[in-house]
Amino acid sequence: MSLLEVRNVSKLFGGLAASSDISFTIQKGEILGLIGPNGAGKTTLFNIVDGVYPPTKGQVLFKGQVISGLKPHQICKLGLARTFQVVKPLQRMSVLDNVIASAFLRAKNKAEAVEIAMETIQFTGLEEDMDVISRGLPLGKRKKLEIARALATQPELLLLDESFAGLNHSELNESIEIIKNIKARGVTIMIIEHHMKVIMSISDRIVVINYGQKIAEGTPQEIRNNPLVVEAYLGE
Amino acid sequence: MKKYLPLIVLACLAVLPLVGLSSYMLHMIVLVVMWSAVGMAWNLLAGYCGQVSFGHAAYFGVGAYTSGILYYKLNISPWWGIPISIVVVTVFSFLLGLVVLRLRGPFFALATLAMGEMMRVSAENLNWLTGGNIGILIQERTWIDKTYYYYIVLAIATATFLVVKYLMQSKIGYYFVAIREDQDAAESLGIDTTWYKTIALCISGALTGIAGAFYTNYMGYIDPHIVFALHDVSIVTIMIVMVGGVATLFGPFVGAIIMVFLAELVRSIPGLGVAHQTFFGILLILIIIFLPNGIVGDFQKIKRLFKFGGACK
Amino acid sequence: MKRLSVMMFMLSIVCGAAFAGPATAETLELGIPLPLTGAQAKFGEMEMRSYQIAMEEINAKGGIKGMTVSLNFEDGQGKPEISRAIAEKLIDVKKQPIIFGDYSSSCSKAIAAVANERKVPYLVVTGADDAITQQNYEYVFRMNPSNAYYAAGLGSFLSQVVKPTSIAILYESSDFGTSGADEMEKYGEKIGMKVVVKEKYEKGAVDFKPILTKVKAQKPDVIYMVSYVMDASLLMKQIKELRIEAKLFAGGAAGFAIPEFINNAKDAAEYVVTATLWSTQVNYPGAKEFAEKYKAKFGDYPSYHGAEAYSALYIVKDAIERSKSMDPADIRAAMKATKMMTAFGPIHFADKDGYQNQNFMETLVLQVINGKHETIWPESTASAKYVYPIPKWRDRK
Amino acid sequence: MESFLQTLIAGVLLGGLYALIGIGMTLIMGVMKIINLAHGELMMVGMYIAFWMFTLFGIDPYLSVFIASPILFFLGILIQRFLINPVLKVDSILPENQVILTVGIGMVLANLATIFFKSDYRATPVSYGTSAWYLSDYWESAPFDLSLSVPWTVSFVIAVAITIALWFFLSKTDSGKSIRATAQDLDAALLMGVNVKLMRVVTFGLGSALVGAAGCLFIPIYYLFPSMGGQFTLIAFVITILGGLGSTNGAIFGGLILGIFESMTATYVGMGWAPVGRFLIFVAALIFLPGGMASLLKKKRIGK
Repeated sequence: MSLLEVRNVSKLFGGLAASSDISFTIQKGEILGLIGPNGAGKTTLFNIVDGVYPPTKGQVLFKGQVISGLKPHQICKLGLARTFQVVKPLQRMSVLDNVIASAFLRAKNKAEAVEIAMETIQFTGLEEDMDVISRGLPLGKRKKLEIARALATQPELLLLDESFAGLNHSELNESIEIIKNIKARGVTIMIIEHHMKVIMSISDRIVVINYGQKIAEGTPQEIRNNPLVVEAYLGE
Repeated sequence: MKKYLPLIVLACLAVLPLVGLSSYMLHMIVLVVMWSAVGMAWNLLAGYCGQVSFGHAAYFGVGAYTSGILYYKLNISPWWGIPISIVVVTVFSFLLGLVVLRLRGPFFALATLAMGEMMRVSAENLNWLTGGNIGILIQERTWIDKTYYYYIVLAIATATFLVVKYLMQSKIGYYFVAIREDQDAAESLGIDTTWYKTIALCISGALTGIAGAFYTNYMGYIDPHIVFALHDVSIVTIMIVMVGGVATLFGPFVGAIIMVFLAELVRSIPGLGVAHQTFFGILLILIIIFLPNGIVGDFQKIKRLFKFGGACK
Repeated sequence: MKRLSVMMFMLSIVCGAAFAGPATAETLELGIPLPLTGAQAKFGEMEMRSYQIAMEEINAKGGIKGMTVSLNFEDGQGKPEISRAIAEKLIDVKKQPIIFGDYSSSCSKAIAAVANERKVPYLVVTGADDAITQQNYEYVFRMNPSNAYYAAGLGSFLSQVVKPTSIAILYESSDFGTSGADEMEKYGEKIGMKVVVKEKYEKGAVDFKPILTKVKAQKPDVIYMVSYVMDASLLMKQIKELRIEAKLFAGGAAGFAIPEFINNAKDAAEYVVTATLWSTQVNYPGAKEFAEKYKAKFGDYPSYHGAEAYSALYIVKDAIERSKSMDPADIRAAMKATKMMTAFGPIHFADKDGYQNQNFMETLVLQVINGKHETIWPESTASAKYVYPIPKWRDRK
Repeated sequence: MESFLQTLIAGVLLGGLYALIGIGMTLIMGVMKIINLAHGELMMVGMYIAFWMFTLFGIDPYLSVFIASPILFFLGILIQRFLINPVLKVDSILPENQVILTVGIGMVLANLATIFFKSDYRATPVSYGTSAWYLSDYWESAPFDLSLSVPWTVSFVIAVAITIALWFFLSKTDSGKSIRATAQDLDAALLMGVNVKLMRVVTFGLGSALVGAAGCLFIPIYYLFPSMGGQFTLIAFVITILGGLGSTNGAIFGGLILGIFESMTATYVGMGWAPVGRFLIFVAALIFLPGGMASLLKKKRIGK
C-alpha cells in the first residue's frame, strides 16, 4: 500500500481549473519531486493534500484513509506535515518556542515537547539561533525553521514547498544534507522545487505538472528525456 | 527578582487595607483590581490568542446579570452569582463563539462589538427576566466595610492572574500565541485553531463574567446601560490592556492603574473642569503613538529614556 | 522591574496628596457630583449654573452660619462607579457632613447606598426612580417627586378635561421612560382608557415615522410620550408631518418641558401639553426671580431641573443652620424636620405609601401656547387658560 | 397599505442618508483597513460647522455642505498624517492599537465641543423644518394620505447627488481609480506605481469630508450635541459591512437596506427591538456575505 495516494483530484476556482484530474502515489521512504513551470498548480496541489482546500473532485488517501475533507490540523495529526513557500514563522516567538509549539502535537507534557524541540533544532542546525526572535532571522534560516517546525510534529510524510529558493550556495548544500538525513530517518518526502539540479539529484521519482495537469511521472533520468517536459519548460 | 515579583506585588496589595486607607482610596483600589482582572481576561483572548474582542461587555454583563437575576428572580444571595456565572458565561461564550469565531481580524472585532450591543438591547427588552431599563437594585449590601470586598476582588484577580500565567506556560499558551502569530501556520502544525480559539473565548469570557458578578455585589445596582456599555466596559477594557501592555502579565494591572487612578487624578485637578477628558484623551493618544505595546510591553523603551538620568547616579 | 514598583509607589503617594485638599475655617466647601461630560452633560450643566446662582445669593446674604459657601463641581460622567467614588471622597476625605446632587437615577442610587451605609445624609435632587426612597434608607432624602407622581397633574387634566377613551404611549428606553410609561398605563386602566399602542424606542433615534405610522393607524385619543430632550421635538415634528390627528398630544416632563423643545419643534410644538414639576410661572417665592436671573445670565429659561438644583442648596443651607452641630447625624435630624418654602415649592420629607423621606408635591401641566410654555393646570396656579380641543393640523396655517 | 407605503418612504429616505455616512467609512476601511471609531465625532464636527454658519451668518445648512466638506477634508488629512500614520507604521503585537487611537481622537473632539460650545442641544430652526408634501393636497380623492417631508427629501436628493459625484470621481478620474485600486489590492496598487501613502491621506480626508457633508444634511432634520457621535459610528459600521469594504455601490445598497429594514422592524415588530435587528443583519452579513452586497453585485455581472 502506498503512503499517499492522490486519486483523480480536480480543483476549480470560480470556473478556472487549478488542478484537473491529477493522480499519483508516494511510496513509503522515497523522495518524490513535484516540478512544473510557474503557475502550474504545484502549491495548489499541496494545499489540497494538506487540507487547506477541499478538492472539487477526487480524493486524497493517506495510509489508506481518505483525508480529503479533513482540516489541516487533523491531517497533521495523522502524520503529514508541510512547509510554506512564503515562510510563515510565528513572528514574535523565539526559534525554540516556534519548534516547541509544534512539538506539543506528539508530546505528553512540556518537558517532552522541549526535548523533541531541542533534538529537532540540533538536527536542523539551528542551535545558535535558538533564542532569536524568529522574524529577525535571515531568509535561509527561516526556511530551515520551517523544516524544523514541520519535523517537530514527527510526520511520516513531509511536504516541502520550495525550501531551497533564495538560498546561497553553502546554505543550499546544508539543506540538501538535512533532507537526506530526514530521509535516512525513514520520513517520506514530497518536494516542490525549481532548482533543477537539486531536484534531479535528490528525488527518487518526479511528477511533472503543467496547467494543472500531470504531464509526466518517472525517475529523474526518464523525466530529463521526456519530450513533453522539455517542451513545457522550453515553451514558456 | 522577576520570579518573585508577582508575590511581592500580591503581598503589597494584601497589606494595603491595613495601612489605614480612606474608604475613598479603597474604593479606587477595588476598581483598579477589578478592572485589572477584566483586563487580564481580555488579554488572554486578545493579547495572547490574537482575537481582539470589542464586546467584552457581553460577558461582563451576563456575569453581572447572573448575580442580579439570582437575587431578583430567585431570592438567592447574589454572591452565588460568582460561582454560577462561571457556568452561565462559559456556556454563553461557547454559543457566541460558534458565531463570531468564524471571522478573523477586524471582522471578528466588529462582530463582537455588535454582539455586545445586542446583549444590551436584549437586556433592555426582556423585562420579565432582567427588569428592563429599571435595572436590578440589591436592597442590602453585605458589608459596609470595603476591606471584605477588597479581599474578594483581590482573590478573583489573583485567581485570574494564576489562570493566565499557568495557561501561558502550558501547551495551550503556546497554541494561543501560535494562533495569534499566524493562524494558517498554526493549523498546519496540527493545532485545531477553532477549538483553541473557543477555549480562549470561554475562559476569557468566564473570567470576565466573574468580575461582572462581583460588580453587582459591590455596586448593588445594575442596569443594561451600565454593565453592557460599549464605551464604559468594552472599550475601557481594551484601553486598559493596550495602555498597560498587550500580552504581558502585568500590563492589565498597570493599565488599570492608569485608566482608573490616573483618570481620577486628572479629573480632580482643580480648575481643569470638563477639560479633563481632553487632557486624558491626549494622554491616551500619546501613549499609543509612543508606546504601541503599552507601558509594560515597551518598558525597555521607557528605561532607555531614563537611562541618561540613571548614568548620573 | 524594581523601578516600576517604585514608580507605582510614588504615583500612589502623589495621588493621595492631590486628593486630599485642605479646607479653611471661614469657607464651607461643598462638593457636588454632576454629569458634566457625556450624554447627560446638558442637565449637569444646567444644574451647575443653578447651584452657582444660589451660591452667589447665599454668599451675598452672609453665607451659611457665617461661612462663605464655595462649591466644587465633580464630573461623575454619568457613571455610577465614579459617582460613588466622588461620594466616598466627599464623605471620607473632605468630611462633608451632607451630600447632595447628581442627576440620573442610577448615579443617585450608587450615592444613596454609600451615604446610608456611612450615615451621612444625602439629598436626591433629580433622580426619579421610585426605588430610591423605598429602601428604608434613613439618611436619604428626595426633594423631587418620584416617577410615579410625575404625571399626576397631567392625569387629573386628562380625566377632567379631555376624558379620552384610548391612548398611545411612546417612551424612550431608560428607567425614566419605562416607569413613566408604566405609570400612565396603570392610570389608564383606572380611568377606563384603553392603551392601544405602547412602544419603546432607543433614545437618539433619527426617524420616528414608522412607529408613528403605526400609531396613526390606531387613531388614539391621546398620544403620550415620555422622552428626554430632543427626541421630544423630533416626535412632534414628525407627527405634524404625518398629520396625525389626536385629541391631545401629551409629554411626560423632561424633553417636553425644556425650552429647546419649542425652539426646535417650532410650530409643531404648539398646543402640546406636558407634565412638569415646576415652571417659570409658578407662584412660589423666588421662582420668577430665579428664572429671570438665569435667563439674563445664560440666555434661556431653566427647566425644572434648574429650579431643583437652585432650591437644593437652600434646603441644605436651612438644614445646616437648624442643625445643632456639623455632625451628619444632627444634620440628618434637621433635614427630617425640614418644612420650608423654596422656589421649587414646599419641601417636607414624609414617610408614606411605602416611601421614606420623600417630598410629595403637586405636579403641573404646561401647554405650549403662542410659542411659550404656559402653566395650565391645576387651575389655581394657571398662567393661561388651556386650549382644548386643539385645532387639526390641516387647519393650522 | 397606507402604513406600509409610508414606512417604505421613511425607510428609503433614511437609507439614503445612512448611505452617505457609510460611504465615508467604507472608503476609509477599504483603503486603510482600519476601524475608525471617531467617524461619528467627525460628523459632529461637520454639524457644528453647519450650525454656526446658520446661527452666525444665516447660511442654509444645505449650502454649508460646501463649507463643512473642505474643512473636514483638511481635518481628516491632518488626523491621518500626524496621528494615524505614525501608529500604522510602528510595529505592535496587535494592529488594533490604531482603534484605541481613534477612540482617543473621538474623545478629544467630543470634549472640545463640550468646552467650546457647551453641552446644549442645538438645532437649526430652518423655516422648512416641518413642512411636507401631502398626497391628499394633490389628489383630492386619494384612498389614503401619504406625506413626504421637505427637508428629508432635500437631504436625500443631495445625498444622492453627492454619491453620484463621488462615483464619477472614483471611476473616471486617475486619483479616484488609484484609490479604488488601493482598496481592492494593496500589492497590485503598489506594483502599478500608485502612491499608496498619498492615497491613504487623501482617502481619510475624503471619508471625513463625506461624513461632514452628511452632518450638514442631517442637521435640518436632527439635532446636535457634543456626545452624539457614537451611534452614527455604529450605523456606519453596519452599512460598511453590509455593503462590502471599500465599495461605494455596496454602501448605497447597504444604507438603503438598513434604512428600510429598520423602518419595517419599527412598524411591524417594535422600535425597541430595532437595534437588535440592526446588529443581527450585521452579524449575518459578516458571516454569510463576507464580501457584502458588493460581492453579490459582482457575481451577477459575471453571470451575465
